[in-house]
Amino acid sequence: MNDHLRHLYREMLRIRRFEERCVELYSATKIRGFLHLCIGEEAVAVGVMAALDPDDRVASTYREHGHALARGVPIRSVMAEMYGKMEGCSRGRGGSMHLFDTSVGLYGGNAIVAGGLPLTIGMGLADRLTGRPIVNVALFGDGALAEGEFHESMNLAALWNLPVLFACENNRYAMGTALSKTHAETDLAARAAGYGMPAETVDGMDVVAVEEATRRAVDSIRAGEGPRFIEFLTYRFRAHSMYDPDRYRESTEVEEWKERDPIARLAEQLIDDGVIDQESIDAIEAEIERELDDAVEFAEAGTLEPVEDLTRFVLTEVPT
Amino acid sequence: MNDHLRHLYREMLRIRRFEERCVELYSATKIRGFLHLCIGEEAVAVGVMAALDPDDRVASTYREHGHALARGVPIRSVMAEMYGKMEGCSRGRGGSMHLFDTSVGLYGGNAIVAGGLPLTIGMGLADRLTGRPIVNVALFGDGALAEGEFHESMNLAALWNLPVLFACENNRYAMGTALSKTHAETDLAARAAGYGMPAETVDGMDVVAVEEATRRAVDSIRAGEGPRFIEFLTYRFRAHSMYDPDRYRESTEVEEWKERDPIARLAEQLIDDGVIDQESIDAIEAEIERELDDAVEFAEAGTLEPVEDLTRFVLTEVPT
Amino acid sequence: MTAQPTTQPATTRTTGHTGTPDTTKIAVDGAPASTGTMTYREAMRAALREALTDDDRVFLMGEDVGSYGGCFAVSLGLLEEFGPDRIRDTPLSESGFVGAGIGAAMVGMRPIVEIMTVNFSLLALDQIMNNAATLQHMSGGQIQVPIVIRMTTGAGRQLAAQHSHSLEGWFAHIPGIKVIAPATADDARWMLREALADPDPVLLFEHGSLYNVKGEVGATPEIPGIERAAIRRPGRDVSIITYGGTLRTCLDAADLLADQGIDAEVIDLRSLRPLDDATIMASVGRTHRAVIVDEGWRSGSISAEISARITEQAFYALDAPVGRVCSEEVPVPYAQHLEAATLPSVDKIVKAVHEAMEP
Amino acid sequence: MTAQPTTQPATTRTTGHTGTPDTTKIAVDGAPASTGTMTYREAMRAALREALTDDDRVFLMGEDVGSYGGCFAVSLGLLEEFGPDRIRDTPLSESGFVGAGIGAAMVGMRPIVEIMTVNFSLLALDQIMNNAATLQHMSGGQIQVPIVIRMTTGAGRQLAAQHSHSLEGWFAHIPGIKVIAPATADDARWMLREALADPDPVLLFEHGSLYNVKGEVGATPEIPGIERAAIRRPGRDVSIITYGGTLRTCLDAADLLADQGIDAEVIDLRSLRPLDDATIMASVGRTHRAVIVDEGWRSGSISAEISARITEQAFYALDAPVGRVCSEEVPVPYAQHLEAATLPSVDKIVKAVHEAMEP
Ligand SMILES: Cc1ncc(C[n+]2csc(CCOP(=O)(O)OP(=O)(O)O)c2C)c(N)n1
Ligand SMILES: Cc1ncc(C[n+]2csc(CCOP(=O)(O)OP(=O)(O)O)c2C)c(N)n1
Ligand SMILES: [Mg+2]
Ligand SMILES: [Mg+2]
Repeated sequence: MNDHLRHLYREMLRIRRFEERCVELYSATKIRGFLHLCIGEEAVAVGVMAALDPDDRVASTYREHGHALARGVPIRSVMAEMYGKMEGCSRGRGGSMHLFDTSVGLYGGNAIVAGGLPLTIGMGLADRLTGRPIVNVALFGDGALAEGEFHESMNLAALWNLPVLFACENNRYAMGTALSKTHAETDLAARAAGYGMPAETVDGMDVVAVEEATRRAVDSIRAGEGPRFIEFLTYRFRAHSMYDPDRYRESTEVEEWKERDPIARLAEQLIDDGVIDQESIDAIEAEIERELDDAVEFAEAGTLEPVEDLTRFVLTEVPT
Repeated sequence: MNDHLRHLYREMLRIRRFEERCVELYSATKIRGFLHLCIGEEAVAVGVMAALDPDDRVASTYREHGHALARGVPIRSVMAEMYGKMEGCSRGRGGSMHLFDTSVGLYGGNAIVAGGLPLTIGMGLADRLTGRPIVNVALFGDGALAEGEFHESMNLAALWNLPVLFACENNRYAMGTALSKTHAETDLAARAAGYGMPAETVDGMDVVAVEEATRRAVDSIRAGEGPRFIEFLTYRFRAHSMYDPDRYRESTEVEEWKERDPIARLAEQLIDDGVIDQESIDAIEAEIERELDDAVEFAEAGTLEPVEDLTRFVLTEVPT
Repeated sequence: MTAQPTTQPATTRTTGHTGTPDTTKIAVDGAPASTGTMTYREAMRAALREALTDDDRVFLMGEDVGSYGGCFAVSLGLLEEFGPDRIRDTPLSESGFVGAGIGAAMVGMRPIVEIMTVNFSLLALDQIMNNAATLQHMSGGQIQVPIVIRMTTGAGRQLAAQHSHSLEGWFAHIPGIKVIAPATADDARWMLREALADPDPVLLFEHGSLYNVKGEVGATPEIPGIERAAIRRPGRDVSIITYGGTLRTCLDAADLLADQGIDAEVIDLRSLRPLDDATIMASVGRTHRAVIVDEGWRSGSISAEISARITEQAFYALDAPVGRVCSEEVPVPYAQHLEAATLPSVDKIVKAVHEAMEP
Repeated sequence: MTAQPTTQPATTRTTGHTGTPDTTKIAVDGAPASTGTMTYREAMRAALREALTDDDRVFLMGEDVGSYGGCFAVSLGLLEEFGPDRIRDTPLSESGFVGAGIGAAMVGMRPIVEIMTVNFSLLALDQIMNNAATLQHMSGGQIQVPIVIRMTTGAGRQLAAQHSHSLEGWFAHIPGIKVIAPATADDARWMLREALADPDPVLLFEHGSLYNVKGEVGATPEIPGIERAAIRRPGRDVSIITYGGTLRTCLDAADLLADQGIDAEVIDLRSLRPLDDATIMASVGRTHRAVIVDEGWRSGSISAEISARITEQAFYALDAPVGRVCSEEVPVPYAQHLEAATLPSVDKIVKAVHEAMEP
């Protein structure tokens, strides 16, 4: 158990440091396009992934670095993807918003809000038809619940009793639009009742709570009891993207949430409980630093795909 | 009151006879395209419209003959529309599925399931912005609730506190698909809770109940208390359209519902209560028959729009 | 039910580009029982049944495909035969169930998703363009989406503005998908099968006016690949290029033109994406004149693309400007005479051919 | 707030078709304070502010137009100025709020609906095609939909496959709507106003690369009507026809070509539906050669339509096949060098012009 807690801590810190490095690399124009950070929300990524089986599948959003890393996509290939290199997990064609690695069950990286939800319905349907004991996790934000595709997906999942977990990262904002300006009913878990789907609201700043809730849901889904909805209450400490001047919220609100930083909070608890000491924390930091340096080096050394190959991967290449 | 009851009866019968005539005319190939009958559902059309003010607006579906007639679109112009004549309420361009008459607040006739709902949101928004005390009614079927546009419209109406009445005609089938194959939660009124919207389920075979429930809702909407949802439990006695061989339901089910025929039921009650006698019923029938003969004659004598005018009404003609 | 590999289609599949007319009437080698003369509807149903029988990964999903028997009775009887898991009625949720089809295809299934008519496909366009068409690319080749999305298209039954779209040519703009439109019972029979065998998303359009049209099934001796056009009537004077619902109209126009001494070649494109440039250019190279006919609105139609390509690839072969006969640019009206005036007709085609013959 | 009639725009509005170049730089008569040199973003903001000030029926609605200040900062400050009723943040419900805009327009308002980027407009396509574009027709002329739908379009910022579409040319297929794409700050300034004065639905596309580009506002002496093309550079040897985001690229190519002794005329279409055939044909009539440049995928692009029209209307004036420079047919990749290779470029345009000059 203590090992596991240390693991959760390390995973969260690794995501945090990865994204901080990305910010530097963005300023250095090594990384381009949109960059959406999950800094502050790492407990959701790590807690959810900790509860999944290797065969389970994840369909995520454009804010998915944390999901990808926690799910086990190699950090080198994620970094190379940010660089647009062929060694990237999506061969440099996807970038930050489209991390894919089906070998660990990561089915993107989708930049259309709620666009990935119907995909999980289909994956769940396939599993039901073939009798595979797989759980399909859709990760999405509070803003996504307003989309028609959310509604259609919830209904289909419940109607067909599919093995799908709807995991909502409620960080209280959809870009600059506060929850109360997006939803008539701001208790998001209450939505699930309209589809007869069990739902739960969980402290998304507490990685252990996230993992436990996810495990309960996943167990019941795997047992054939149908889809579930979990709302994780969380917060992004940074702006929506690198373009966002963050004008729409009070800095006091941000500061308040920072007090609940899932990483600091777990560190404190682990130190208090004597599970970890400052020395091992420093060692983890150093280890992550090395891993990141290596990843950056790997990405820098990566290959630019030849322009002649531009139109590959539009259609499947049929061997002739 | 008795006058009003007789009026309700007459209105329902008029719709019934109108549609029966349409069936004949369809067989005679005078009417073409899709023809969706509301036979069996007349109480909803008549009850809802009876509760509205002249300035209120209605956006309906392709099953809207009853709504149009009850709302006051002249029967001649509805019939001419079925004939595709210039004298039709949509100039022959719309046909059965697209009856329009903005002079009585009928904003279509929409053949995309749930497609009219967002329009009522916009009309309600316009009314709120301009302070007009108008109620906007969206009429739609049980099938429409599965569409994303339903969800988005419900949320927007509740979020912005708009003067919109969501009036669901739950006739238990979406074409050949039974309610339980469409919705995870078949208590449709329960859906509204997810948006914090008050809702009610009403016997849609009882015109008086329909009118009363609608009036309550409309009063509260007009008072600025925000949108409401009403589910009317009803049934179509005929097939979905003239193309439908009606294979998907038991004839016993149809027969059971026919026992609750809203017209026969009201007639019985009115006779029992001495409000009406067979003689006046016969007189009403005769009157309607004459009205229909006249409407058919009008439609037959109507004009075919010149083909040279084909591309009119695509864009507004700006006077030069 | 367990997923199993697809049985290879027994018929030969040629992939080369030759201009050889597909006009012979010989039974398809190895085609199952359902050959002979049948309607387009029956041919499509036979193709569905075959696919469902041969490959456990195949299932059909859409509004009213089951209990109702299919909006156009194409899937009638299949629910009874294959059960509700594989003939799946869906709620009215076009975006949801098309996306679900894509998701199922991503993980090994071979879904056939029916969108009742093209008019409702707009609700699913995000899933088609932003997911089906891009997933392989965005994932650097990791993901394939072997889905077939079927829909009815076209006007002609007085269904008015919201139920009469012809958008297949418009869909052909999107890279990452294929767009096909079988025009005969025979093509319906084999093209669905080939579409299912294709590893990429295929949109299959069925013109509503074709369902009752009978044709000989097993008429195409070699399965040429879904991207190959067919020369339905060889001719020397002008190339009439069309597909789907307007093929019959073009053949009728060609008969009329023959009486007037004009020998028109009629090309049935079959596939709108990719277009079979080789067959088109070879024909125009022979006839030096071309008229393109499609039911889409004229501006931005597939006819425009074909015209542009002929200009680009065969400009110096042209003796006259390329003509187009498309639908009038108007939401299709209900009134019969106005609807008829909106659509391509024999008269309009004959007139356009005369214009193309002029100089 | 009460609805009031629109103030008539003070500037003259000519409707005739002449090929006269709009290259003079004179201030717009009666244009309000915000003239001078400003960015495209500022010009669009000034146009919005003017519309909101002049007409109570106007309101702006869309995702993040308010508190956030607009995804591209176009509406920055307007919330503070006009309040949340008229600068209305919406939930992520593209179909819902576009449909709501249509509904509001039907009953007397003049909504400006912002779809953050064209990539999300697919979710609203049903409302655009099946309602906005058809309501007037289906109702036999009873209903008008005076809505303006604005969206950012185009690639070039490494946003990858789902955020880099250029679909304005594709939208131009739809009868019942107008499609415009101002390419300069000046045009942004007056075209939004004219779009609002238009009684029909207007889709207004803003290429993302233009927002920071400065230009003189008040440069167009006469407001020519939103359907009129502008000749941005007169030339005798070849007509380069473009619009929006590729205008600058075409002008740069023309400069390079000038150095090589080729005098290119550059036409900025401004409007994609309707197309200004008169200006295009007059130009091709003078130059006898044409290259069309747009950022859409090549097959089924607006370039195809223009090429087809030139063939139809000016075939005998052509000395060479009409050329097209469009985007490669691939979902736009993230990697910078691949994205650049996907899009039209000065090099590609120069090459296409050389080909068009050849024979
Ligand atoms: C369909 C669609 N509309 C708009 C956008 C632009 N956009 C990207 S992220 C976002 C906010 C989404 O908020 P939420 O779902 O809460 O996720 P978060 O970013 O907070 O994680 C918006 C509006 C988009 N990508 N897709
Ligand atoms: C978006 C869309 N999808 C499919 C259809 C085809 N269709 C027309 S009516 C209908 C059933 C609608 O059922 P419901 O909403 O219950 O209304 P009802 O016909 O029972 O009155 C279907 C599937 C359509 N018109 N629009
Ligand atoms: Mg959020
Ligand atoms: Mg129903």
